[in-house]
Amino acid sequence: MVKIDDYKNDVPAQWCPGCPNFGILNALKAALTDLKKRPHECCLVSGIGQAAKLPHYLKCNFFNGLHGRAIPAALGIHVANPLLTTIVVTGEGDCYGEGGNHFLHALRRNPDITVVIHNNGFYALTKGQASPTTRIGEKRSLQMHGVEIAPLNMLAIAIVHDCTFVARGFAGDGDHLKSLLMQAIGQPGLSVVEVIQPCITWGAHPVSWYRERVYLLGDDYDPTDRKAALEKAMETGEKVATGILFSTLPRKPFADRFRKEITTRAFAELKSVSPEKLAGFLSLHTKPR
Amino acid sequence: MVKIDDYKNDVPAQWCPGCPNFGILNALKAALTDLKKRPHECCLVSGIGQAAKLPHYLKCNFFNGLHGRAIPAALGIHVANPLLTTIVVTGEGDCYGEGGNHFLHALRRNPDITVVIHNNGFYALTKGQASPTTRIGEKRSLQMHGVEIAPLNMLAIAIVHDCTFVARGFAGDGDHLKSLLMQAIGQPGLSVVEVIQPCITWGAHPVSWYRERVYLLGDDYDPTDRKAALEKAMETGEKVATGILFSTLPRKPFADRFRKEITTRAFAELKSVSPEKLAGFLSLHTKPR
Amino acid sequence: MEGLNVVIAGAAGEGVQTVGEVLSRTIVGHGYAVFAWQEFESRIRGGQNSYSIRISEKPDNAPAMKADILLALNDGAAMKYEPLIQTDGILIAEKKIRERMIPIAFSDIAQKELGNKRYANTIAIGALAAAIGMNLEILHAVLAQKFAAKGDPVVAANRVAAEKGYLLAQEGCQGICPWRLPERDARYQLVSGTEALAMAAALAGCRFLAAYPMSPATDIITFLAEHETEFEVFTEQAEDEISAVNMAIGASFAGARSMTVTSGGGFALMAEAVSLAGMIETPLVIVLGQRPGPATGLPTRTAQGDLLFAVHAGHGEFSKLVLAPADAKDIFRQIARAFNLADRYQIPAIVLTDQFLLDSLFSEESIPLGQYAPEFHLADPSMIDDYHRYRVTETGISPRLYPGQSLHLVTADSDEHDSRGHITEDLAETVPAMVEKRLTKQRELKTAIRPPEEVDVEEAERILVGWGSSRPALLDAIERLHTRGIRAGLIHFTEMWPLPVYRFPEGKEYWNVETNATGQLARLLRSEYGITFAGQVHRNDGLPLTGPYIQKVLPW
Amino acid sequence: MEGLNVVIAGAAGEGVQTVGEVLSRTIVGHGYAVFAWQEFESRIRGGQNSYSIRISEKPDNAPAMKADILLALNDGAAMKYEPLIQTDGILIAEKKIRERMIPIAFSDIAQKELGNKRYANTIAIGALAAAIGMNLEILHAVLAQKFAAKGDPVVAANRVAAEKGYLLAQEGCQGICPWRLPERDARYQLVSGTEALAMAAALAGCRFLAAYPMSPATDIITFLAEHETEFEVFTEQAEDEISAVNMAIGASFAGARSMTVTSGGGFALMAEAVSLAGMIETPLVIVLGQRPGPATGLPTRTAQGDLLFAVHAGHGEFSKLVLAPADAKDIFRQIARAFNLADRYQIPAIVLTDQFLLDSLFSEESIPLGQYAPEFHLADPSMIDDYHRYRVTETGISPRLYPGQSLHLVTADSDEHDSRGHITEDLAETVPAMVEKRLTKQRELKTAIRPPEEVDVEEAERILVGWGSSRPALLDAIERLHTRGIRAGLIHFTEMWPLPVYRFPEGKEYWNVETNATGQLARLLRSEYGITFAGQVHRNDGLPLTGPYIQKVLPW
Ligand SMILES: Cc1ncc(C[n+]2csc(CCOP(=O)(O)OP(=O)(O)O)c2C)c(N)n1
Ligand SMILES: Cc1ncc(C[n+]2csc(CCOP(=O)(O)OP(=O)(O)O)c2C)c(N)n1
Ligand code: SF4
Ligand code: SF4
Ligand SMILES: [Mg+2]
Ligand SMILES: [Mg+2]
Repeated sequence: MVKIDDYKNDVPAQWCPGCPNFGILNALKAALTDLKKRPHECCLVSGIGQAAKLPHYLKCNFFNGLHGRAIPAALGIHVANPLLTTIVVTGEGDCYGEGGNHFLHALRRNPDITVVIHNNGFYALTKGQASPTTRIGEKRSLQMHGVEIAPLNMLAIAIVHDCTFVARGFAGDGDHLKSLLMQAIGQPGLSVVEVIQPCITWGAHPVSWYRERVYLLGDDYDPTDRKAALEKAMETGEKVATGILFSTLPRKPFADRFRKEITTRAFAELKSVSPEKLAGFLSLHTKPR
Repeated sequence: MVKIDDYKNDVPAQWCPGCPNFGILNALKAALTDLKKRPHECCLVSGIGQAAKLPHYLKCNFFNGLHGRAIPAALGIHVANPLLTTIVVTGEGDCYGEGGNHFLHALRRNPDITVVIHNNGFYALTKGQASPTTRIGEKRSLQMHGVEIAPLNMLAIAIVHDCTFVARGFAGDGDHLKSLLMQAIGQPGLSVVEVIQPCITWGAHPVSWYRERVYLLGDDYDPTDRKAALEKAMETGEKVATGILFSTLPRKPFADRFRKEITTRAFAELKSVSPEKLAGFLSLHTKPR
Repeated sequence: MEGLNVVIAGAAGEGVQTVGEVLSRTIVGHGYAVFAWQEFESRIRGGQNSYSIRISEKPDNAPAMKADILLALNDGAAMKYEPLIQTDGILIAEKKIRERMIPIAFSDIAQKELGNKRYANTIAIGALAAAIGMNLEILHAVLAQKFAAKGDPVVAANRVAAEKGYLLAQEGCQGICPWRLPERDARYQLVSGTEALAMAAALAGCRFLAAYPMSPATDIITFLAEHETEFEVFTEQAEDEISAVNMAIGASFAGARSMTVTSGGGFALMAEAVSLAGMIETPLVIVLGQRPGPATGLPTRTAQGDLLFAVHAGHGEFSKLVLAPADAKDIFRQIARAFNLADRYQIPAIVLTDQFLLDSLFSEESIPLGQYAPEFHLADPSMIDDYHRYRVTETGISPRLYPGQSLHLVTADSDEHDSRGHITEDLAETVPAMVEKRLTKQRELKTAIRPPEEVDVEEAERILVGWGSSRPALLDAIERLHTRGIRAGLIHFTEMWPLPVYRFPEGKEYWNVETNATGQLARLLRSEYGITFAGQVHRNDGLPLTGPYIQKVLPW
Repeated sequence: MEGLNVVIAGAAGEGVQTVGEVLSRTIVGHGYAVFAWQEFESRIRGGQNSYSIRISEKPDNAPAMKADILLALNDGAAMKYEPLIQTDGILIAEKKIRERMIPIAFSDIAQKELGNKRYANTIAIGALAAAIGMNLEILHAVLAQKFAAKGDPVVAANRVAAEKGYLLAQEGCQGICPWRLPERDARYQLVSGTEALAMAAALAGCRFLAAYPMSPATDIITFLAEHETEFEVFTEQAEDEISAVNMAIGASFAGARSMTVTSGGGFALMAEAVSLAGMIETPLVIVLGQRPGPATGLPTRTAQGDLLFAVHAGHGEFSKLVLAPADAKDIFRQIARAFNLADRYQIPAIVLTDQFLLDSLFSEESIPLGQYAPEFHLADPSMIDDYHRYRVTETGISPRLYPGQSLHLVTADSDEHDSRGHITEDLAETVPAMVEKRLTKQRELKTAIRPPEEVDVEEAERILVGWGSSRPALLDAIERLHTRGIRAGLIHFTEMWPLPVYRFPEGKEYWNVETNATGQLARLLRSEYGITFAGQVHRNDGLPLTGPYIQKVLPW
């Protein structure tokens, strides 16, 4: 039996008191607990940012790497040891800014990992510069005249590329977020969960402001309809939908062929290559390339 | 009067004889000529690859920079001297692989430049490895078992982000390509023209094979309808549409506010800042940051 | 009054920096010089940070790590920083935790008497003013100016708060506050390293700055973005550092003096582009604000750990300039040099600075802004008929034009190229000629590099050898050694690469002093001048070198 | 028969490489040793490239730039490379352009007599076989094996074509072909640098290779992808080099021996991740296939221009290993060392090679594969109860486990961290301890580094000092100098960083020889050993050093 306290550690959080990141942390712990995952079976992977500090605040394996590079590191970890439940925890600056190219190409690869993006709409750790999701016109520490370039819509991009699970959560609704995370982690292939994470220090609005603007997708909404999902993801205006925006039938995950044809073991457990295997190549092996 | 020969230079092309890149080169020369642009008014910007060698083969200003980095260089050139007609010439590996993040963020900025992507479906200069547009299953020099990850749909991404001009051309149809390029260059804001460029050396099919599979969008097609455009861009199957997939009303281009509020001149022509301007800051200037 | 040291300590978000800067301005308003340096954690709220102010009659910009007066904005801060308090020093804090202190319940008083905890800090400032013996009116003036934007009620409330703190402290001061701050009519210029760097760039003609936020460099682009109108400088936050540096190179190719600013990790991502700038002979200025690495390291701390990386950054071989300013005033000179030399030799220039220098506040008698006018080296298109952008010349320097400037076509190619900028495979002639050309510029550049600064070298037996921002600490150390009768001198480098033509005096004992763990300057000097070092002082805990620290580590 | 040199020249796409490799195999089939090196342009069709084969009884893997026999596949090639032909040498080409040549219209004959130009090259091979005096049957066997996959008709046609060429050449040979290739029963192992590197990695236990295509490194990942089944190695083409190296670091963290391969430009993009591997103490092997820079430079040429960049790559200070194999056989040893030492010290290891070494074909008496077995250094989780991934130890080496291996939780943090891998701001103790820890490993590693190879050093007055792939050329140079009675020796480095504990013999004159323009090794050695150089031979035209080239440049 796995208890939520199995994930408890004594590392003091560097987040501001009351930061909604705590809500995401708790939802993630709860999700892992209810999925009966044990700490040593999970590996959290992050870059740099407030969001990316999360792995320090629960008991588990983690790789807190370079700013923007969580996804490639996670791919390497996942391929080398597929038995691990690999979860990327990242901010929208980390994942859509510095790391934008890796997110894009992760959609191509469809690795069986989950990517959780804390979206607070700017760079919080570096004191409030605009991020790839800041709205046009919003004033930021480095954009005193208001942001002049359009935000990215990465969820729409994910849907365009048939990402198997695309959801939006709200840090202020832990139970709903927990269920999203459980489904995301459970779903084979790449799962993307963007979480609206109000920043109470640099943000223009209190958590309540966001609470008034998020709504849950109803049962009438069909997440398997890609066209509808795309429209939903591209919706502009006051209200923001939360829930599963899109989910589709699993397709071949990253490294599938290799795992089927070559080996299913963790790479660390493979035996060494015997010199005999090479001998053949050395005798007159000059196959032109 | 501008003549196409004004763009002629005597640099021997390193391309294979008969490479469709020559078709793109000629279409571009013709477009610039008909637009009455003179060589010194244009600046071509490229990265590294077969496509990226194009700027060497016509008379004009050019910046043949690093692999994948044509777009940032072009942004700097364009902002520093807006009087130049800045055109990026790149391959899909250059622009969607190494340079994917820059393409993504160029969509946010909407600079008044044109990006022409020679899409031959793999890395030709490095001898045929898969690229971000290679179809699943296609065998490539580094993917002997067939490509296992899905291609990117960058035109769809461009449409999702309201790119002002999104078109697809065919290197085998020079007249049509020329007209696309003329409109792309003429349109304010970011214009993206992806060109189907069969590679006759590493490609699986002759030019004719592609010719049979491309079709022109008819008059019934409305490129201002974003939903339809998105569907068109996401069309799968044998036939590939060429023409203007999407075009929308110009929105504020990159650096618009700066150009309106601060200066319209080329930066090289601005006068030096007078020391007096700074004096004020130095006397007791300790504004907290 | 000599060398009074005040330290303000508190958590992130409690206003340590604001208190410190208000005080600094007030002190300068009294006619004194201030040097202030900061150390803080990489978090937005909590932790414990400090802001150290050194007060003197003449500018003395060396950091000290001691407090005659410690103002603690919370109890934890009082605990953590109490060790800094000198004998005869005092603590100002909310609770009584020691003898020789002035306990004042800032928050409660603010809440009770001004109806808002917000005014706690102003009460604290008032208290400090009393302890130092300031003229309250000057403080009021600074506060009024600072809060003017917030409207009269706020200004008035702050006035009351300051008075409150002042009066309360006056009582507590009885017998433990010997300090006075009689007004002098000197008026020093007060400038932070960051402000100096940003202004110097504007003065040097920088028109384009693209950067990706990274401590400690972010404030530079922020300052220029804030003042884009005065300086006519375009700033852009890039999606990543690779984009930032390639944008800057593009803008420079198009004729704009361009720069990017970052820290070690971001600079690492720019290494390929440094090589590009070298290959296409396009001027580029990169400001590298050092912080302790490797990797993310200690994002808000200081170090001199990237010297060898900066000097050798970029694949292949090409000309490059590396400068490392010593203090705020030197920043003006070195930034001007960076832009002018990068322009003249058409090369990348890297300016190595660090968190300590950028985040510190310096007092200067006066900064001769007139001396730092830009020198432009673009060619005159009308003087050229057959234009070859990369024409081989004796100095290796070719005529540089920008696209659209004239009918001459301007090219750039990252491949090896001929004099017109077209790809070449002519290994017999063109290739070696171009390689030679680019390296000839390095030999030319070397002749423009200034020798290191020598202090008391002739008389000295033992010479400290350091570089960059540790100069004030090194000078401080030398003085302390002198007072102990040790014949010490200093050789200090601010022009790091190429190294100047220079001979180290014979028969001296050299000691290497750096804010890193491996002695990077020492390795560079060994290979260039063949000198050896008798020993070293290497600080690697993320804090700046100080005179006392150097003296303590030295075995003599 | 001694040192027969054959050069095949032609345009890209004409099959120069195929002809060269068929010939090499046939020659080895006769019991001789072959060394073949290539130089080619960065284009897919056209240009002029060459493939030089050196034939000898015992392996002699030094490149030569001369032809006893030049086979030109087109007229331009004949023109461009004719200067290589020695007196008494001959040309085999389509058109008669000189005395002492065998003109054969390969294409026309192929078209007319075999109905397809495709067989032109085989006719040319046959002609060469006759000129060298080969046993036609051995050639037939090689051809048959090569074309087996294409089916019997093709095999048969090639047999006919080879015979045709053979007979035609026999006529033309009258009096100008003194060469014979009597069969010997020696059988040498034939391996290219690329194949050696890929196989060595597999043997060393490499399980994960992510890379982004870049000449000259691409063929390494291609070879391993091709043989993923035999070697159980996972290969992935990344979207860029930053992704490639971070994937490799992730896989290594998860317990897989991992590597990435690239060239200078791609390596520059990896510099930040090199620093990361240093910080999180995760083994990583990066193969840097050098080509001339800066920037894109000469993509298909060779150089030793990235030594100082590799040694200093990455911001901050951390332990790092840099090796530079001398030849194909040495690649096996150095790749094994790279993986084993990276694993033992938990550091990044950079293997510096270059286009010349990777694209050349070497003959070896025998390669002792058994000697290169991997040594793994993962800790045993069952022996640990309270696990601290970054526990401070005497050697600086902490117990490394991988996530999921046991109940012990494994962490990595790019920030400065404590022994459990959590972010720390404890500047007083944890930070300096961790900095020390990471650098202690460098001191430990230094003791594992082997001294440079010394050749004839005792007797020598003048000593050439070089590194990496130029060893065969340097040995060749030494021999030539000896025959001229010059007392020359060689000191050759293949373990570049940290530099070994070593003393350069006194009273010798040292000459620096490198394939670059600035003498990068020399600078490294000056700072480490304080030696000075009397002069240098620096080649920077994109071609490899050769014995004759070195001898020609040396003033004595
Ligand atoms: C290469 C590099 N560039 C820049 C930085 C500085 N940096 C640290 S976090 C961050 C932004 C984080 O934003 P986001 O991912 O949205 O996280 P948040 O703090 O908002 O949760 C930046 C720019 C860095 N650490 N490394
Ligand atoms: C940093 C870097 N990585 C890799 C390369 C090698 N490289 C040169 S061109 C190229 C791919 C080009 O593909 P694409 O853009 O599709 O152009 P194409 O040759 O197909 O026209 C690569 C990987 C490089 N030059 N620089
Ligand atoms: S700055 Fe914002 S995001 Fe960061 S911890 Fe504080 S509240 Fe949370
Ligand atoms: S390889 Fe392909 S793309 Fe490149 S020049 Fe030849 S035909 Fe054109
Ligand atoms: Mg954010
Ligand atoms: Mg391509």
